[in-house]
Amino acid sequence: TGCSGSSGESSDTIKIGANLELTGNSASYGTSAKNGIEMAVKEINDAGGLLGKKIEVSYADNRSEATEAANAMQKLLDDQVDFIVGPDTSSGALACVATADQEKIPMISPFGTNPDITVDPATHNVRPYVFRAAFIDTFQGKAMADFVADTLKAKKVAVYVDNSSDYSKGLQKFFEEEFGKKGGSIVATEAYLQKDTDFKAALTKIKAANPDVIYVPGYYQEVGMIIKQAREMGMTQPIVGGDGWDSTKLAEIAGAANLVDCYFSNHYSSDDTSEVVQNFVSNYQKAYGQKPDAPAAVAYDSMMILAQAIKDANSTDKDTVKAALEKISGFNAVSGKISFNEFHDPVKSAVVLSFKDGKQIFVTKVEP
Amino acid sequence: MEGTLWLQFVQQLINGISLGSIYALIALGYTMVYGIMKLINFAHGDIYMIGSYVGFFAITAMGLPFVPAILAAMVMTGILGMVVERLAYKPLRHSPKIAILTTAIGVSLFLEYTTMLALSPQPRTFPHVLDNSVYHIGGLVISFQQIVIFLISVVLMLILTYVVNYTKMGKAMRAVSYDPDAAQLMGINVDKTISFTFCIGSSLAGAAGVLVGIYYNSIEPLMGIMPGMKAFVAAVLGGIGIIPGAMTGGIILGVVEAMVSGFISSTFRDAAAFAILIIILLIKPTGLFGKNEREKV
Amino acid sequence: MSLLELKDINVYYGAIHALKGISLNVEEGQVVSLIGANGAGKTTTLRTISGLLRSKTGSISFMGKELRHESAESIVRLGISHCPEGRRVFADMSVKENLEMGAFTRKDKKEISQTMDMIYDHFPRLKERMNQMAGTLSGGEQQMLAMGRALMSKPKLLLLDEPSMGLAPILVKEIFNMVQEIHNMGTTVLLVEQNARMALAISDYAYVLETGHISLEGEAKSLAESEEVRKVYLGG
Amino acid sequence: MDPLLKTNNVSISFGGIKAVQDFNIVLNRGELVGLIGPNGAGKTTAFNLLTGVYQPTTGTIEFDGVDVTGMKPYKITQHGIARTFQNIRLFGNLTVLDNVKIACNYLVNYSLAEAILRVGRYGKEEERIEREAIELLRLFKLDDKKDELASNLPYGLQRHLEIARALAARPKLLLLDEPAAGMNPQETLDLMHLIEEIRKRFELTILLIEHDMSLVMGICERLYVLEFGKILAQGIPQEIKSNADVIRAYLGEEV
Amino acid sequence: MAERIVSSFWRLNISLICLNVMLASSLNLINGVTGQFSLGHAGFMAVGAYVSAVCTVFLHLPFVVSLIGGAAAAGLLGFLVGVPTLRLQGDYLAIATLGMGEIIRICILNIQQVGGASGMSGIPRDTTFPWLFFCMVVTLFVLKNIIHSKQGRACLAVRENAIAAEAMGIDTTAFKVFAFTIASMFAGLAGALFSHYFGIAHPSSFTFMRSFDIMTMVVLGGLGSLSGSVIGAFILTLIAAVMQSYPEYRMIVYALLLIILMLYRPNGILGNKELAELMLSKWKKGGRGDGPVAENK
Ligand SMILES: Nc1ncnc2c1ncn2[C@@H]1O[C@H](COP(=O)(O)OP(=O)(O)OP(=O)(O)O)[C@@H](O)[C@H]1O
Ligand SMILES: Nc1ncnc2c1ncn2[C@@H]1O[C@H](COP(=O)(O)OP(=O)(O)OP(=O)(O)O)[C@@H](O)[C@H]1O
Ligand SMILES: [Mg+2]
Ligand SMILES: [Mg+2]
Repeated sequence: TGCSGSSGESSDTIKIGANLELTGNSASYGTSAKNGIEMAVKEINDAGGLLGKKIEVSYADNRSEATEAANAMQKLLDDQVDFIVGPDTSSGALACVATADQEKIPMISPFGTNPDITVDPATHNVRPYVFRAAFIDTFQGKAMADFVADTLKAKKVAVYVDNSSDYSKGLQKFFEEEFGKKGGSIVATEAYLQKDTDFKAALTKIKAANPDVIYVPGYYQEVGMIIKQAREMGMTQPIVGGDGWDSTKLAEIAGAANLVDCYFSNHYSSDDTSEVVQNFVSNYQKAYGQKPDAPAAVAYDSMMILAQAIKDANSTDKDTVKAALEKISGFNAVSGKISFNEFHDPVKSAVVLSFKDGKQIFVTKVEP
Repeated sequence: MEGTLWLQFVQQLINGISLGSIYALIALGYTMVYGIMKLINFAHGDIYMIGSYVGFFAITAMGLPFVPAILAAMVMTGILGMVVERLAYKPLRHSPKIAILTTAIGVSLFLEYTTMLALSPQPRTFPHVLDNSVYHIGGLVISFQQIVIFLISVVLMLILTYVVNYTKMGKAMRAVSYDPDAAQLMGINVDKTISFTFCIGSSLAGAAGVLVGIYYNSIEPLMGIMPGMKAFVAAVLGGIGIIPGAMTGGIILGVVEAMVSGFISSTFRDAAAFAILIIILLIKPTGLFGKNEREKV
Repeated sequence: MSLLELKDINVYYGAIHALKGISLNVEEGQVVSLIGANGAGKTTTLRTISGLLRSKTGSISFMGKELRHESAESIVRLGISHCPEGRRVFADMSVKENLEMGAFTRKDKKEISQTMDMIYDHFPRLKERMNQMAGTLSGGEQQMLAMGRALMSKPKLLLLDEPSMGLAPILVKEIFNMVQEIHNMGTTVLLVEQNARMALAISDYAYVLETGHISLEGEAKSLAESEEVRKVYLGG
Repeated sequence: MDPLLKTNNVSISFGGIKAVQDFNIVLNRGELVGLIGPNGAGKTTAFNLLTGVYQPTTGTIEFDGVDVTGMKPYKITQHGIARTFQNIRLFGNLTVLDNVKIACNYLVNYSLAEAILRVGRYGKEEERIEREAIELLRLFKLDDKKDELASNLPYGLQRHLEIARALAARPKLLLLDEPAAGMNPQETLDLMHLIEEIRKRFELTILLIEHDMSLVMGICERLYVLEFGKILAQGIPQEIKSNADVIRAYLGEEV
Repeated sequence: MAERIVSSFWRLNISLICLNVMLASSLNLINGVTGQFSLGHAGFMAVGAYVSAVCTVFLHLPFVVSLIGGAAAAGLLGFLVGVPTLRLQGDYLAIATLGMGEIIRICILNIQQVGGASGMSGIPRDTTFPWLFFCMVVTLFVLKNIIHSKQGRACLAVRENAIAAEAMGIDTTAFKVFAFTIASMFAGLAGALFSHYFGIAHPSSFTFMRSFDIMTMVVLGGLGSLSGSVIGAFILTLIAAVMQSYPEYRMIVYALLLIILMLYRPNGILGNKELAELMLSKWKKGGRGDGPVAENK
């Protein structure tokens, strides 16, 4: 439709569409994200809303699948939402980006890490209406490679990657690149799939390769079992990973004792003393009875960034808000101080965390 | 180098057998229901999931130890199996098989998403209820739980084989599977027999759910899909409906997966598992233990 | 009181009205034949008695007990055994197992094996093929097995649906001899047959079924002589 | 003498059971021959060997000058042998008409492209086989039931339809496996006339398995008697009737 | 313009209906008409989706050529897969085809050139509604004409009784492969349209769950009924769309509806009849056209 005039202008609510993985394989991330968004919205509305208007969220389920994500996107457009948050998975986000640009509706993918989400690979043009809140794989992979090479002083690394997740494969790629540059070598590359439960075979192979460190850029559910099984098999090397590890479940699944010498890169540390983080963690725990995980945090941030942009724009006009989003800089989010670069990707610091008695402890901070 | 390769091979064999006995554990119930009903009960994997949740709550909320928890799970899933059969499959007994299969898919989705709605999609972790010591023997690693699971699946296989082949109920089950009408004329209560079959098959799945839940220490509402599928593959591999076949199929599948992961590439693990299945079926179209029966003309 | 008494039985297959108000009696100790053309409803009658089909109306009483709402399986326990049309042996069970299935409702192992020996005496072929899968038996062999299996429950009333179908002449004679022998042992028999001549020869009483109702009945001998029956069912 | 079918020492065994041994028969063009024998003698198995359902362990089958041993069933049918089945095997959920049409499938001449685009020979050929199928059905008095599902036909008519379907394949040799099973004497008599008629009209050679002696003795010109997979006797019906071996093994004493 | 009348959401869902109609009706040729039980349709769809995407993205071929390329590749693969596997029967065939579909997907997952796990993005969005509609009509037209030809009758004969079909001069193997190839081709065409509609091709779109979905549409509509497949695709796509607003209950309601519909119409909505036949018989008899009688063993 040619008329991009905002329907929200006249109404007394701002409608946000959340396109999330509420069912299907990635449902646990989608529901965390939903919690994060709900919490952000509640905070905003309790504080009087935005521009004097309340925020209202329509949720749409994309069954963790690309087609359905496109379908959910259309559903939200049909509901006349003003802005889109989601989808979480890269594949879901990729299925929506063209529509966002076409309909000129700003969209923030909280957790989509694939570079193509914000930059059209065919034309190398930035997609004008698409943003993301998570770091892209480059930064995190690089940060961890540096940590492994410099702090852990490792020369030989085995990579155990989630073959069904482009997030994991993205981290793997950039980790390997950077680690190679640092003069390290990758002695084994193994892969698993989401929902796998038995990792012993690949671990046996990794064990035989005798690496100094094992890099497992996956999600906590599988990673927990991987760490547990690796330790049971007598593998004592440090095991490191990315923000997908961030959940209290990790310690439960892996067992606190097994988490010795495990490190991961993250957006924030839940024992970061900053007020934003502390408030977020305690409020989240109050509301949902569990500690927030990474998808919850970045979804919360996405909503907050969007709110900030609306505030900055002092309007709900889509183009104005989009322009305001581009100017976001130094925004104090749970997942760090966020600025958008020219590719609509957030520039923020990363932290490296470790565990003590199953609790995350802060190790170091990596600036971009 | 020779030595370590050999060691690796044996370790992978152990890994494979341990993984395979889990497939076998689920496949036993699968094959049993199939053997009698000729129905691929796609909800079987989800009953396994429910079993692990029942076990989880029995242990965490009610504080039951391992054995009572597993029994509780078996009872509950046994009942669930019978209820599902009664409500969703029985009315379709005289319909085309593929109709029941479709309903089974519906039941499967229903169980998955009701659980997800009720208990959230987040994974849960089992408390420590079963000894999880690990033995390191000359470079090989094996855990107590692996041994338990293997032994339980072997014992269950033996019991089931005996029940189906030598007890009156077992014979009734077989008769019903060939010709329900004729079975009725023998004085067999077809409804009861089928209910019983579902009860046994489902409670096996329930037991497997608890064991596997404890072993991997993580359960979630969609955990039944892949093992269900693999167990189904295992059952077919061995000759669907044949109890020792399910066991063998499970072990073969597990070992193939371990060997492919260990010596080829873990990326092609599942593809290799399916490829083995297809190759075996092409050589023996009714599975390893399946009788190559031809319809008499 | 008759052993079996059917009153006003109406059976439908969906829209098809297969039995239209049938009433018949089987006296204890008799052999009663049911003859009629293809599709007349003979099989349907037997299936209704044994509980595989339900009548919409009327009553079926066996030894004074109403069967119309009993399940097929409990009817077997009451002493009615049905040897179905088309053999219906359990294809993937051995001959022996099939016979054992026939005795499903019986407990006494010794008696069961006696009955089995009796059946093996009559059908030595079955004894020979004791361990062969029933599905691979020839048509005739399967028919013997089905009969044998029905007898394994030691029924008071045996329902036989075309037991001679597909059998060699020598076996047809054997089957009819056997029916008579069963009868002599005190079992009442309700026999459905295309081979009306032989059926009538061994029966006490007979009913002729025509498209869902009984068109004729009477003493078997007198029916065999009746002009109508001769023409249509005995081949002139 | 012009033999249409000739078998040389055909044998097959299943596991330990020698179902058919050294089966040697000769059928001359236009003959109507019966194949009888006790249950389990191997008659149906012999049919299965002739039609390629089973491959003989040894021996050869020569049909119409061609060695058809080891051919797939559909090839053999296309060479001119059609059959009926002891256990009726109709296409139950298809109409009576379609059952017959399917049998002449290989005689229909149009390509897939013509069928998809509905051009060329498609219309003409469809019309032709429809006409021919209905003609056949008329012969069997089934033309008024042509749109009914085959499985809804009464048993007797199903047997007729099987024969009609076999004829639609335009065979030179027709194999009938117990066509009169389950029929009463009157129906058997009618069937006898029908067989005579189709034999004349289609210039068929017929080999027929049957346990109903009124039919066998009534229309067969020659008989083969099988016992334990071997040919026990052969000859004209009169000879067979009084053959002591056949009486012992098959017919039994006259009551 | 259509865009004014129909909202974009419904436009998308109408497009999805077209795609699903193509998928369901082609699968019906295998499962319904030929009576072979295939569960690998998603795999062939994936082949079409990826091959066509490679054609447009890497080879810069025109859209039409890519469509044909995708369909042809899927058809060819269907042929190659069909020749060995179609010797299998019933559930064995089902699991083998399911395995085939998964192997295809895992292979794609491991081909980095087409994006591997990230999927392939940047595919030109050339599929417009007229294209979809046109292809759907072509699919239905071709399938209908095949079914009503001697080839179609041969397939039906294979379904009804393979032994009798063989005895009637029909090369059953050839016709099974024929049906499989044609159906794979149309699945490939649907896949090609699919990837050019969404602009991406992702392995997660072609899991066995999608094969199940397609099978469900076929069964719900009525096995062997082309109009049934259309209705099945229509209804299930619609249910999914309507339930979009209730994400939590969505899958539960979908599952329940599926079960209830199957219980209510075990032979599918249209049975094995075509819509036109049913309407005609209703009009003629003035009564309801009875579904097929339940099979009486
Ligand atoms: N399952 C069924 N569905 C529909 N109609 C049926 C069914 N079974 C039988 N019928 C019909 O019911 C009527 C009676 O059939 P039944 O089988 O009782 O006849 P019958 O006397 O035993 O014949 P036959 O001598 O062929 O065995 C026939 O018209 C038949 O077509
Ligand atoms: N597929 C098979 N597997 C094992 N044994 C078989 C098979 N087919 C037939 N037989 C055996 O071969 C013998 C011949 O069977 P066949 O069916 O040819 O007999 P028949 O002469 O047609 O008998 P009937 O007159 O009873 O039909 C039988 O003993 C049968 O058990
Ligand atoms: Mg009958
Ligand atoms: Mg025979």
